[in-house]
Amino acid sequence: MNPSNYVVLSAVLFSIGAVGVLVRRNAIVVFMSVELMLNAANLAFVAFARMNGNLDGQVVAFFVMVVAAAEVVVGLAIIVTIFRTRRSASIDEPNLLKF
Amino acid sequence: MTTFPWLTTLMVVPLVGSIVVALLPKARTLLAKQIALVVSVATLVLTVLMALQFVGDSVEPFQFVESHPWIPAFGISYSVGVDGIGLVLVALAATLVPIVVLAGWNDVDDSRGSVKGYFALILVLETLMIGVFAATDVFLFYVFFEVMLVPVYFMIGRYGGAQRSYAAVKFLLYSLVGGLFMLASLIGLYVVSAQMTGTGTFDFLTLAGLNIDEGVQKMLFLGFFFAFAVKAPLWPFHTWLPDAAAESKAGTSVLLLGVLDKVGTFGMIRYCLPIFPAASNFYAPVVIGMALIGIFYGAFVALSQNDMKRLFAYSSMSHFGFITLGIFVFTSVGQSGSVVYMVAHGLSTAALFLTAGFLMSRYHGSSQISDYAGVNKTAPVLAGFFMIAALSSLALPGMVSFIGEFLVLLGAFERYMWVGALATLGIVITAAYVLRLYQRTMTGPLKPELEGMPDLRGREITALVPIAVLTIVLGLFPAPLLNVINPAVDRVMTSIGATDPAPTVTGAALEQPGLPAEGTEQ
Amino acid sequence: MTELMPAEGVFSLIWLLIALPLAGAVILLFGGRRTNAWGPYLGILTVGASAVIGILMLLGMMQNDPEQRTIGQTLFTWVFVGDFSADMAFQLDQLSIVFVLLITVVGTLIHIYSLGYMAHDPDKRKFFGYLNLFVAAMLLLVLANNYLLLYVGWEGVGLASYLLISFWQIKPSAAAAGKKAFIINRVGDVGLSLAIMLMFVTFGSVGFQDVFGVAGQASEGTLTAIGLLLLLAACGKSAQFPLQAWLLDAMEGPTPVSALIHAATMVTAGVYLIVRSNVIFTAAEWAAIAVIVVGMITIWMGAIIGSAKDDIKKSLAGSTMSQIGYMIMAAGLGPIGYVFAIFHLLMHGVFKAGLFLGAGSVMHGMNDNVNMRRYGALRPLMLITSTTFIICYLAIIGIPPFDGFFSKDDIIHASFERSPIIGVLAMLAAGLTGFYMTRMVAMTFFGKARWEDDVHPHESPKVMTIPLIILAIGATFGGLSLVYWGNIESWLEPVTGIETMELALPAWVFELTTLVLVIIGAVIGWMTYARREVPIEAPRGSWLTRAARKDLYGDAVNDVLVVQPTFYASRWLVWFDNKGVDGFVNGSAAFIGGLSGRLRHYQTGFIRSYALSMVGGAVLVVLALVLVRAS
Amino acid sequence: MSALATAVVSETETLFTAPGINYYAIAPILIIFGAAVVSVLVEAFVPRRARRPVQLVIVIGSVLAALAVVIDLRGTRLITGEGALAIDGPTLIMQGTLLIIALLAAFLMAERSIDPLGDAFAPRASALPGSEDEQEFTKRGYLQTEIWPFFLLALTGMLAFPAANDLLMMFVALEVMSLPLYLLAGMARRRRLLSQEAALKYFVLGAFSSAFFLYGVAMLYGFSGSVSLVAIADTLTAKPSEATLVAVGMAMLLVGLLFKVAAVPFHQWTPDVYQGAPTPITGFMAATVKIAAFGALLRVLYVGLGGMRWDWEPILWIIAALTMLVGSIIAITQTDIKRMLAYSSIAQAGFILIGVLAVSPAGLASALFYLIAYAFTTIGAFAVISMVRDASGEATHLSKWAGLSKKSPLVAAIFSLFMLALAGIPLTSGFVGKFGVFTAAIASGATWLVIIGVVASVIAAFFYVRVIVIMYFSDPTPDTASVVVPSAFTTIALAAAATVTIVLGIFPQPVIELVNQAGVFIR
Repeated sequence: MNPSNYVVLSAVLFSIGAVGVLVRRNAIVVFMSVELMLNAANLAFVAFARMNGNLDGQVVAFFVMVVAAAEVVVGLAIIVTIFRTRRSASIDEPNLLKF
Repeated sequence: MTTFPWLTTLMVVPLVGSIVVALLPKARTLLAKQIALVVSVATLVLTVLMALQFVGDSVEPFQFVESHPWIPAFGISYSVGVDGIGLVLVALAATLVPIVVLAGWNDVDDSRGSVKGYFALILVLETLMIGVFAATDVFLFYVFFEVMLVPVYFMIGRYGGAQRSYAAVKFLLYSLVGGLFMLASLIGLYVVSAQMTGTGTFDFLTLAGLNIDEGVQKMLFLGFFFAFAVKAPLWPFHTWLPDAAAESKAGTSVLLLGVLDKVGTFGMIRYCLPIFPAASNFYAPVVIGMALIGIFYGAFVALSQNDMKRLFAYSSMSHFGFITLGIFVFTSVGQSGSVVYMVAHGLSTAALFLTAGFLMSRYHGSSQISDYAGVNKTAPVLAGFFMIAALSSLALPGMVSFIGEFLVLLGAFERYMWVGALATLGIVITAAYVLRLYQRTMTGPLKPELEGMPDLRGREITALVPIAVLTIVLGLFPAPLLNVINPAVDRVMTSIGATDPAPTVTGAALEQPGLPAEGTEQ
Repeated sequence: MTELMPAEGVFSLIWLLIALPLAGAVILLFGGRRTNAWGPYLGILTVGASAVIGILMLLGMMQNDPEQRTIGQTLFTWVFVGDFSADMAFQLDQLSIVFVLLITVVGTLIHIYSLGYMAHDPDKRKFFGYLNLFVAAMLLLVLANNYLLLYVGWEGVGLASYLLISFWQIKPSAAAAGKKAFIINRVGDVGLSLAIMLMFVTFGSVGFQDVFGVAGQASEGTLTAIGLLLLLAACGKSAQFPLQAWLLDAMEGPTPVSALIHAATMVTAGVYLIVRSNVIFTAAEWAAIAVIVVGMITIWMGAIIGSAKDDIKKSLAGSTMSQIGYMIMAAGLGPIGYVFAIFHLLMHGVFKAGLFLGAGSVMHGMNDNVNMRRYGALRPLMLITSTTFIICYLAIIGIPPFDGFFSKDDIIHASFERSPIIGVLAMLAAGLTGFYMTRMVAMTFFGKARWEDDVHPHESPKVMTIPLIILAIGATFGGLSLVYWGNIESWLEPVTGIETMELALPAWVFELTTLVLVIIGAVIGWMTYARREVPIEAPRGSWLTRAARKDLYGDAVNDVLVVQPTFYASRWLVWFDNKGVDGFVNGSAAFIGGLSGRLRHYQTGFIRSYALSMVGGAVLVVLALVLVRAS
Repeated sequence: MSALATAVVSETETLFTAPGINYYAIAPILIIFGAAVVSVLVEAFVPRRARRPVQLVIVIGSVLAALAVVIDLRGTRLITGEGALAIDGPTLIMQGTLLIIALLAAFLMAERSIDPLGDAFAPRASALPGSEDEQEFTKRGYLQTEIWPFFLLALTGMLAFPAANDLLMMFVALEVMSLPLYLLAGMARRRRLLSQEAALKYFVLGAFSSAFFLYGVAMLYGFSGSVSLVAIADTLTAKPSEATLVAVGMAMLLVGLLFKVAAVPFHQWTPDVYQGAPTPITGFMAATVKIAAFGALLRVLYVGLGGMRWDWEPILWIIAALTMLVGSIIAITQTDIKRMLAYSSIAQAGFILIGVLAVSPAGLASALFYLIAYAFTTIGAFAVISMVRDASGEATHLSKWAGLSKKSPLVAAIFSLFMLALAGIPLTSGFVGKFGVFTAAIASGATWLVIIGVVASVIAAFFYVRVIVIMYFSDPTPDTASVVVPSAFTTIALAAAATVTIVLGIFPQPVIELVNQAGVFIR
């Protein structure tokens, strides 16, 4: 199979993630969408690594996974705190800061 | 040539004085005033001592020159020096500051800003005013030009009238608009100098010596000129002035209109013309048009003002029209006239604002003309000074303002007959609004509310007398001014490649005895 | 051109002529209340000293040859820029010495007179200060050796006039009159300024000697322009049509002022200017014609106004306009007229000062009432005043041997020389002079007493009457002596040039005709105002009378043509400045503020909206880059 | 090879990768990172009472040590870590500045005298706002010391960010810098709802932008087969044809970086986060993130994408103009001082972008100078904000600043100085900064951008000046806040910021020389 299809797939996944961020209200889902975007990038890295014939992309993918994990920790911490305060995980609810 | 750093000393003395005043305890207001007075008088004395050593017909373009590298990375140096034009304006500033200090002795109280703050600001301003006229590095000039805004901004905003913060912000922003466009041009000039000479410089003489491409000149000129036109102010960039003048204390207005605004016209003659000769020639018709409009516009608007300070502001606008006209007709008569006019306008504005300020301080600080009538009856000395100020403003022959105005008109007439003729009509309207003001405030039956208004006191008279004396003495004997101004103006004329038109009738030998050296034989 | 003689001997004191009264003015005006007690005497002393110096100079000058009577004194170079230069320098010649004497002598008399007239005024000191200032400025005007310095004196007298007209400035009408005088004079000054500029541009100098020396080389157009501009200046200062409107209002000033400034000296400065610039007018024919026309119009305007006014001072002011009209007209006649213009000026200076001071003396006895309809039958009560007044009256209407006869008749002769029309008009106006002056004398001193109730007419103190007597003596013998003993024609000839008259008819024909006309006018005046009852309320009168009472609508015309449009323009510009120019400034600030208010609402506070704008931005950046790359 | 690349690269190191790692060259990063690790351990093992002093010693000690190493490294130009890190002039200047600013920020964070309840941070971030727990913690005087490891970790990322010479390193540094900051933003002691909201917004949007950045990296990797900036640049020169991939990659990379520098239209997080975060953190992040992000942006643009200058210039040109204008315009109607300064920081980013767009050594130097000037002024301004308080905490509403000059002339004067510096009035650092970027831009022909910058400066001046109007020209009201006398920590930070602002305005020559000598990025 042509690896460039994976690139296309990654683009689709990235777009889904981006749209997810835009349309979903639940902070967790939004957060998952962001993760989806990161993983779309990972997919692209791996596909490109294959196409370019070097391993750099795969190495990058590992780094990204680690970073994503760290991001999860931080993100969840923040979301949980907000949830505990507001009793809601809606991303639209914290709206005191504007204009 | 002495090596004593005169100009730096002139700047440092008021600056140190200002710091001392600012550091005084808040309660020591009297001491603050006394120090301010002593320092400003000392500066004046130093200025006079310096002026006495000025060589009128020196071959050097600038005297009392000092130069130290400041930001060599950008070719910036701390370079000061004065030619005749700079010298008279430095002297004007140094003269007016002690007068303003004395006149403003009781102008401020602790209610809003601190008393010492006001006087400290005046002294800082003096440093900057001297600096701006003495700078021979264009960047240094710009720095003084911009920084000057800050003390004035505080002087208006903290110590002014009801609309003070509107006026102060308008003043600052309007000036900043001009200043920043000038900054852009200034940088452009630097870049051009870097391209032409290899190393960028802000040195005035080097820049004036460059033969900048005409198209580039036209662009760069605009930035400089806009800043100066706002500062001067030229129509239609003038609307900050009435507000600023109306909301300021009299002393602030004196320094603002009397000295600061001169930076605009000074900048035109010192920077616009020599650095951008081709562009100056190109834009001269437009500028002259603006100046002409300004002359009449200011005068007409002044005619129906009911606020004395606004009236003075519009009248200044009219006067600045004359000054600008004189500069841009490119005749030595016109340009020397402009410089004399700058001095004269400084003196007449000071006299007008201070007398009006004394008047207002006697009646709730109101500047409404309709609040006064018949003041001459109860305060004849005040009315007398008001009359002198008014006459000086309408350029009565025998006063220094006449020499300035006449030379400007003559210079204009020489170059463009109809422009000169048209501008001359301005003197009628000037007389109209000035005398109308005098008539409405000083003459007629005394208003009952003004009954018992005290006349001027010793301190106030002391502040006004030097102005009146200078106005008349320089009007009858302007040689001290002309001797130093003429060579500087000649240099400007040379730099723009302009020559005076010759008389149409040849053979008109100058046969009068006692002519200056360049006259022909008897 | 005559060579300038160095100022030696008494002539080295030329500057002192001016400096003395100037010093007096400075001391009086800046000395404050300290000088109240002795100030007026100082004022008299300084002017008197100037008069003495002037007389000495006249004597000294008479000892010189006619070619050596032009004396120059240069103090220092006053204004010098580039090619332009004007000295602080004086030129004393036959013409200026005449003026110096007129100014200082009449000035001294009027100073003395004022001592009585202003005795009870609290601001007497200031009054004398202003008078001194006037004398100094007027002397500067006639002594200057270049036009720029002349301009200083020119405006200086204007200033003094302004200050003195509005001397009683507590009266709004006085303050307004002073302002009006100054502003209208400024219009004339524009003419003088421009004339000076044009001279400099043309000749490269503004000195008398330089300009006159090469005036002939300039084109006639230029000279005409200079001439017309000088005429404009003269119109302003001498209250000639169309700048005549201020003079009648100027009568708001104290009467000695009217006598000195608005009759004898300052208003004649225009004549001086034209005669001084005779070289230019001689070479510019059309300018000279304009001078004649202006003069003629003013002769008639002044006479008509003078015939209709009931205010004694205003009537005299009309007369002044008219008489100066004669002088101006004479100055327009060319070399033939210059001498007569100056001659009449001198004579007029004497008798008109006498008339004004006489009028002041009458007013002094009539509680300062100026309405002639409330006078009448004053002659027995004011013998000295009425006698001197009548002498001066005879002088002005031109009855021989009083001085006006000589000077006015000469002018009429000269005008016939120029053109019969001018001559006839000038002659008829002389008849009108006879009418209105007779009317004045009749209404004041004869007929029935029409006094107000609490008025107790009385003769004025000696300090006032003595100057009157002196002036009357001058009016009686001045003309005779200058014609038969002093020969003013040959005296002035080196300055003005001369041209002998060749009239078609013998001179006595004109003299007789003029005399007859004057007498007819006088008789009509007498019959109307002495024999008949003069109503206390002015009758409605003919349209001409009504117009004349309104100064022939001079103010109305100015108002409609100049004042109203000016203020309309001013108010419109104020509106435009606020709404237009400043409106634009504030509007752009408001626009940015409004923009800010709108833009900040895009900052909704919703994360997803922020994300959307990021995505949008990203898409745009991608698209832009792709497009840029693709292209 | 583009003209720029020729100009920029004068050494033959292009093809040479250092074998192994030069540990001394990256010691500043390592020191801070090590300190961060120790700091985490301190949290775990040191008794609560002793934690604060210990942490402070670690923080201050490590920052000073790192600073000393940076100074010692001056003049170094090398690439280490298998091409991952470039230690060159610009890097060292930015690291040095970052460390000094971090030190000042640490002082602000350590301040305990201002708030009667303790420092600026919630005693337990996990406690519910307003809950009994929280009140109890407050009463006991608990202090949050976890801020210190976060602080050090963020600093680690910042130090590495401008040094990163490949995109992977850059991404990691970005995340290391950002993640702790997300948390720090949410730790305010007062107004916790705002603080938490700020954290959430910062985190979600930050992560979102990171995803863009990463995807951009992926595209560029796909194009060039490497994540090294040098390799990307070389590939660009070698095969400039593959339009879409490069364009998309470059665009997304730029989105990620422009988000961090707060350029329009990726700026919207800034006001919310700046306003909600604890003031010392706002000051820290406003100053340092801008430096680090611009460092990375500069390196990416100059080194990696220098060959594509003609492609990205017009876009950045528009973005710079928009950034200046939008930031300035919106700021003029702000009523909250922190929010206003946030918009101001957006506008300032636009001005720095002018210097970036000069794409010349002068542009780089001027941007560096501007960053230094801006960083000190900004941290000083936030230091003042932290001192102006009323009963409910910081008085950030502008109406409460009315007549402040009466209550505290000195503080008002200093704050005015910062405002004038930000407005770019001569004799302040801000003016020299603006002068520098404008000069570089005009020399590169970007005159119109400068003119837009001039217009924006005027608009911006309005709101800076407005603060002075409020402080000086209005009379105090009963609502007017008072100025709390801080401890030596804040005093030192404030004094340092004010001094630098003035000195850089009057005698900028040494620093200008420094940034000029920093030369260009190593390749």
